[in-house]
Amino acid sequence: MTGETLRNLLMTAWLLPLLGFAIEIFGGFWGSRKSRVAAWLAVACIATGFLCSASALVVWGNATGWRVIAHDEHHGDEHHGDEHHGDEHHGDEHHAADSDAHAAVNMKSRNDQATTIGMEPGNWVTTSVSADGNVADADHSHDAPTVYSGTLYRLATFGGLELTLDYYIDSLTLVMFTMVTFIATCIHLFAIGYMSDELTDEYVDHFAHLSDGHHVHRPGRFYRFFAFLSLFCFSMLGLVLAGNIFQVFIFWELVGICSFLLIGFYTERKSASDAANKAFIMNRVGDFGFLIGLMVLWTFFGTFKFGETTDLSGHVVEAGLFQMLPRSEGGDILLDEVSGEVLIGSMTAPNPENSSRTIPYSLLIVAGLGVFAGCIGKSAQFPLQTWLPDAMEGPTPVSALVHSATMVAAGVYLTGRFYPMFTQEVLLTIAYVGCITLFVAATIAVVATDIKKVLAYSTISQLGYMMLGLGVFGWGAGLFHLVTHAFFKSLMFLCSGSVIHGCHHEQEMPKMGGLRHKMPITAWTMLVGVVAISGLAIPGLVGLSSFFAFSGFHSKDAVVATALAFVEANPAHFLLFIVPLITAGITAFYMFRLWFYTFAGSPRDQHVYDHCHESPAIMTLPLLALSIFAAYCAWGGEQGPLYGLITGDQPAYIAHGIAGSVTLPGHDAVHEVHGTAGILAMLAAFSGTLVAWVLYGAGWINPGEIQKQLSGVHGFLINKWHFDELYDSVFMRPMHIVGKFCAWFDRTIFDGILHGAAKVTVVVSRWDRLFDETVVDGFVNVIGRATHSAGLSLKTIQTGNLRQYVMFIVAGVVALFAVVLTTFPG
Amino acid sequence: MMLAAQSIAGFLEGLVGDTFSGWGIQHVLAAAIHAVLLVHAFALSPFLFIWLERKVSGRIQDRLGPTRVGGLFGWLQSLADGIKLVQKEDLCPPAADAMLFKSAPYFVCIASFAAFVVLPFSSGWVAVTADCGLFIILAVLSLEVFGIIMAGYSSGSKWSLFGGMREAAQMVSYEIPLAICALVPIVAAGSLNLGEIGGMQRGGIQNWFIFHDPFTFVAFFVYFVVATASCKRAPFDLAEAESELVGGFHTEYSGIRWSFFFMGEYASMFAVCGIAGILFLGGWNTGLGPIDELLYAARNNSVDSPIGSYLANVIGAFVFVLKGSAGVFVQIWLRWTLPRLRIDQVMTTCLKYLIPISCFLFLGATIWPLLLATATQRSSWTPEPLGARFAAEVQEAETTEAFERQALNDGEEIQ
Amino acid sequence: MIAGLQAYLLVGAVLFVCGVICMATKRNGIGVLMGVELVLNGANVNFIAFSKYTALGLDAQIFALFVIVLAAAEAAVALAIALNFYNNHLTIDVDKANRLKG
Amino acid sequence: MNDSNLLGGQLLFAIFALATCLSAVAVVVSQTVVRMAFWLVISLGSTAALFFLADADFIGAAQLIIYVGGTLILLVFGVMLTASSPYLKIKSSPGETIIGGLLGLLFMFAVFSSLQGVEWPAPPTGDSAVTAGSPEGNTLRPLGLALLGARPDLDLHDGDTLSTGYLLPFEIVSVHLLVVLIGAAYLARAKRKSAAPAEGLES
Repeated sequence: MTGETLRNLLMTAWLLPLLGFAIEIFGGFWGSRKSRVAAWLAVACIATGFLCSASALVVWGNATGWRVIAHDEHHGDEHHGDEHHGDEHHGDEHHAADSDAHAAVNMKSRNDQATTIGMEPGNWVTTSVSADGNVADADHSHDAPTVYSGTLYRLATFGGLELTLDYYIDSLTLVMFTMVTFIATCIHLFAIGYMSDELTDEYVDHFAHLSDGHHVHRPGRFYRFFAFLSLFCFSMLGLVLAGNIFQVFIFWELVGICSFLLIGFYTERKSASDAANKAFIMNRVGDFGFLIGLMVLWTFFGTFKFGETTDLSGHVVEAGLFQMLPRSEGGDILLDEVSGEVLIGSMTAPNPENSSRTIPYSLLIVAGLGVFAGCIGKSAQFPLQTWLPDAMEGPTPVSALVHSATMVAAGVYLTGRFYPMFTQEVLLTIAYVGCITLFVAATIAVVATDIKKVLAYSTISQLGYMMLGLGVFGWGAGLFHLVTHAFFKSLMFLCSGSVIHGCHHEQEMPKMGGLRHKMPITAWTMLVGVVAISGLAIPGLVGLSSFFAFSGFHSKDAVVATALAFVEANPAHFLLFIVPLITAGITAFYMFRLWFYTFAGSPRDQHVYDHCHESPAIMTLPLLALSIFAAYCAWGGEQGPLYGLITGDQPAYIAHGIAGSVTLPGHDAVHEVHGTAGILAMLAAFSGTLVAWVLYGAGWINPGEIQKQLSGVHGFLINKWHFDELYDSVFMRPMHIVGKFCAWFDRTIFDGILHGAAKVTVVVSRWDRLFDETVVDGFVNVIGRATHSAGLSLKTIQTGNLRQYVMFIVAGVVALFAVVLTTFPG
Repeated sequence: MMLAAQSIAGFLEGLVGDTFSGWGIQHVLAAAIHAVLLVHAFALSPFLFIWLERKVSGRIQDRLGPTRVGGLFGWLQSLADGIKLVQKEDLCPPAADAMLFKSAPYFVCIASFAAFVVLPFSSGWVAVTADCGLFIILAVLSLEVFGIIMAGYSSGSKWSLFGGMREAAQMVSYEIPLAICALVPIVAAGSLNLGEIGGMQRGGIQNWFIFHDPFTFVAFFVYFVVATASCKRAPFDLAEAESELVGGFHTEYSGIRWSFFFMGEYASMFAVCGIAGILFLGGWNTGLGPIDELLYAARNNSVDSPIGSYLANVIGAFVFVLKGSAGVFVQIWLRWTLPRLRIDQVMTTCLKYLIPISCFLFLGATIWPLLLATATQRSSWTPEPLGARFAAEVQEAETTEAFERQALNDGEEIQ
Repeated sequence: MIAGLQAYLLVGAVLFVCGVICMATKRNGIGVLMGVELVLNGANVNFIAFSKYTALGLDAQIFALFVIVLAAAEAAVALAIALNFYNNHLTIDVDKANRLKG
Repeated sequence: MNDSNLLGGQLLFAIFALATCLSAVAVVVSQTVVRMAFWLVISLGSTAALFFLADADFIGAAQLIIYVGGTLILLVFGVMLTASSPYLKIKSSPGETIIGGLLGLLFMFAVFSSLQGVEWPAPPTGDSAVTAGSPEGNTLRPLGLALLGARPDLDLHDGDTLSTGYLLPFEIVSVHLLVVLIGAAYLARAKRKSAAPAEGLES
């Protein structure tokens, strides 16, 4: 029952935006351009989706007794009570807050237990729960991950390949659903205000010019924007709900399409359409790897499904991908003694046919890397990170959505979802990619002056943190950071959107300053976000620390602590801790630089300042809502309810691989270094904040002078590490050279052959024509002329004179008679 | 061909003896005598009818008509006219085709006269006995139109040409209902031989074919109308419509040739009325049963008493001529009573009304015996149903043929 | 025997030859038709003669009857053709009807 | 024909044969179409008389009513309808006439010599099969029966059920006549080709 309820609720939340899209895109096309109906419809769809998601979370919690948050019956009852009187938007977070104290007490033992369970043979597999909600393994029902999976709809069957729409519901799915729908609702509401200038029949686009120099005039596309937003939400929710990797791919591409449509929303602007193209093409590079991974998976595993397939009686008939890699007691992947390859088989559905199948370890790595390549593209990781800053060409709400809840989150989500299939080599790659990304992006963000660009680079950088966290075996840490980041990054983007809206589409920070006087709500909510992303907290004050330790502090702390634990276990990879630590400082520096630049100090451009204004309530209310979440969603940190929810169904087992080159830090190790890492990270953040205040807040040092002294570095950063140029020279130019060569080859060799053949044909046909005209035609003509002349000579007999014919007849008769008479006389 | 007046031939044969028997001279002489008689009948009847017409028209128009010539009723008026016409100059217009112009009246005359050849005046009193006598009469009468056309065309006058054209169209059209209506009593009689048809109606007025069935009754009147039209008599005299065409086809004629046309016209009037008499009105039979039987007996006893037979035939001829003359009188009566139709009305009357009506009558007459036989369960009510007659015919012919063939074979065997 | 078979055949021959000459020499289309009628009549005379003087008997008469009937039909159609010809060419001269000459 | 009627019969035959032949020649010689028609009427009428003399009464009557009364009147109609001027004469060239005449004479000679050259069978003695059982010249009934399909003089004996009558030809000829009448009416219908376009131009 629980499974069906969850499925129905999430399906409603998932499909409503699609319905909204269909109605909005057609109804809007035929309806008035000045109508806000499309927007409210979209809001209604996504808000209902949020309600459904939240309800699903509650249902799931009730079914599992809230064991991920609290372990005794008392807490479960208390949550029920809270849930009844709680506000919809904050309901589950209230539980989190209420349960924090208890959770903190119990967390350690729970984590220990989870780790222990993970090590126990036979218990590391995900436990499948049948549709009626009964946990299959009663002994471990309390702690084992609870997964509801099944098939929604069968698309097609190609031989053994069955393409289906599946669902895979665990706590991560529910958290993602709730987070995505909530943020999307806020962004939708915000967009109603932000996009209101599209509510016209003739929209003048000041950034797009026709060839004659005039601005582009076009009908407003308000309805289209919201239709695309709805489609975007639908795609993202489908991706999250997906129960097989192929379905993920489908929605993966749909997300790509939607981002293309929304980034290129101002399609008349060349920069916007270029950015859309760039985003799309860069994603295709990653998707190519994704496809390779899919092929490997299909070839060796024969299924795309995550979870097991059970029959009506609850027996497992077919194992999912996650159950197909048997592990040893130590967690290592089992090797076939004979072939030296990895065994494939299900522990829950012992199938003799499957037991003998194997996959080469290298191909397992390839499959993991391939899927991760897709995540690189989607989540803008090095080396495919360049599309994301350009994607700022889209309207700011789109940026907010893309950067927080949907697109880039999809990559991280998939990495987390697909975690059981990654070997440690892959994970190490993920860690390093994240490490490089976070540093590169952070350095560029330091010199960026466009308010949205700064945020964009910060996003890339934070995504790098997430990947790093995942890569250093911190599954919970990475996804924790994903959720918290989604809240504060969407908050900051909406704030920047509010600023841009208020400053009449002025995005350059050097022209702003002192805006906190004009738009206080925006300024202070922005400050919440900045503090959150910087990971600032006031240490030592145990009582108040909870209030001053915003969400970013907890999640980044978790990532850095995991990294430190990893580095301690594997000193060779010390960079994986040093770089994030330094970058934490840089992050604080550039974020506060942004805030000081924009809101503090005195106005640098009086014109902009004079005309700017605070945004309307429909834009600021989402800011307030989001700021609360940005601040306190991670209440309690790793002992808090959010982390508990996320890791509640953590894949009990993380692939170790077989090389053993990396030592896996246990949870204890992580916990041991947690304090150290937290202090180091906070020190870095504080120093970054201090520098920012010195340079921009207080203005003691003129940043321009530093810029001049370090002009080389500055130029290097301004040019984004010359990645675009690098790609241009590495890929584009050789491609052009190859293309030119191909063109030359085509024109000279191929065309030459063709022309030669044509000339030969012409010569042959000339000769053929000669033959035809002289011999064949001559023969025919001779016959024709002979017939004609015979006819001419005979035609004189045919006088056309009736009487002559009679005469001829008579003469003929007489002549006949004469002949007869002379021949037979007598 | 058979010269029917066997009595005269036999009489002559006895007269001349065997001297010239090989030449058949007696037949030639008998033929000549009959021809003279016929020609006189042919020539005298117009004289009588023209006088009659003049008197009747006078009476109808409230005048006296001719009174001067020949004393009482001016009965010699026609002779006087004839003498006058013979004396007139025989004119031929310069525009005319002289040969055709002069020969056209003879055509009309000859055609009318030829009709008298097969017209029986009484039982056995007929120039030529032919099985298809009615057919021959109709054929010969149809020749008359050729003379009219010839006259109209060769006169070199547009009035004449129009008259000829009209006459041609009218005659050709009216021949069809004429023939079909004549066939109605033929169906009842089962023979085309006019002598046989006349003989069948012996024994009372109820045996006349006009009272044979409803179709023959209607057919008589239709026939009379059509006959009037085919004699180009008013109201169908479009060929000589005075008010439009001066004199029509005879505009340019004068003298004796002009009179030939009228001799032909009145002769053919009598001919068609005579045919009507034979086909519908009992022919030479008086219509009084006992008298008919008496006359029949007298005729059949001709061997014993030639005089009685002769007298019976005279009475029959008188009755026949009376019936024909009555028909002619009605035609005269009609002429002076009814206005003339237009040519399109004439053609419409024929093609749209008379032909369908006559076809219907013919069809009805063929079905009538079958209906009657079915209704009364008596096949003997009519002389014989057609099918039975046909079967009997075949049976008779077969037996005769078989007998003859048998005889022939026997003879051959004997030889 | 003057009125024997050969006399009839002679009359038929004369009719036939006259008809043929008529067809050959008359330029008037109607005249040509008359020639045809003469020819057919010559044949009919022969039929009747054979009916009387040979064992052909009734068959010959029936043949003659068919000839007459078909001659009438032929005359009707030929006359219609002649009228059409006159309508198109405003003449009845068959020498003008030589459009199909070689 | 009875022997006793030889004189009358031969005399009449001579008269009508002469009329037939002379009129036929006159048809050839005449220049005017109407005169040709006139002579043709006489020729065909005389032929009908010859038929009467040859004991073919019905054929003779049919000849009169169909040929003379029908066909020839049609022809005269044609003459009138196609005459562009009164007494229209379309003369043939003298050479053609001479050649035609010579050819005719040659043809006549050929026919005549063949007539003479053939040994004609002797006429059957006694009554011919035609007139068996009926007076001379009265062939109406045998003809009618034959056209209805029965030949009492030939068939219906020796178990022969195959009719040798003329029912089918009779029906075919009847339908043929009907078709020809309709076809002729259609063909002769005035089409007025030239008038219609002129009106169109004026309007």
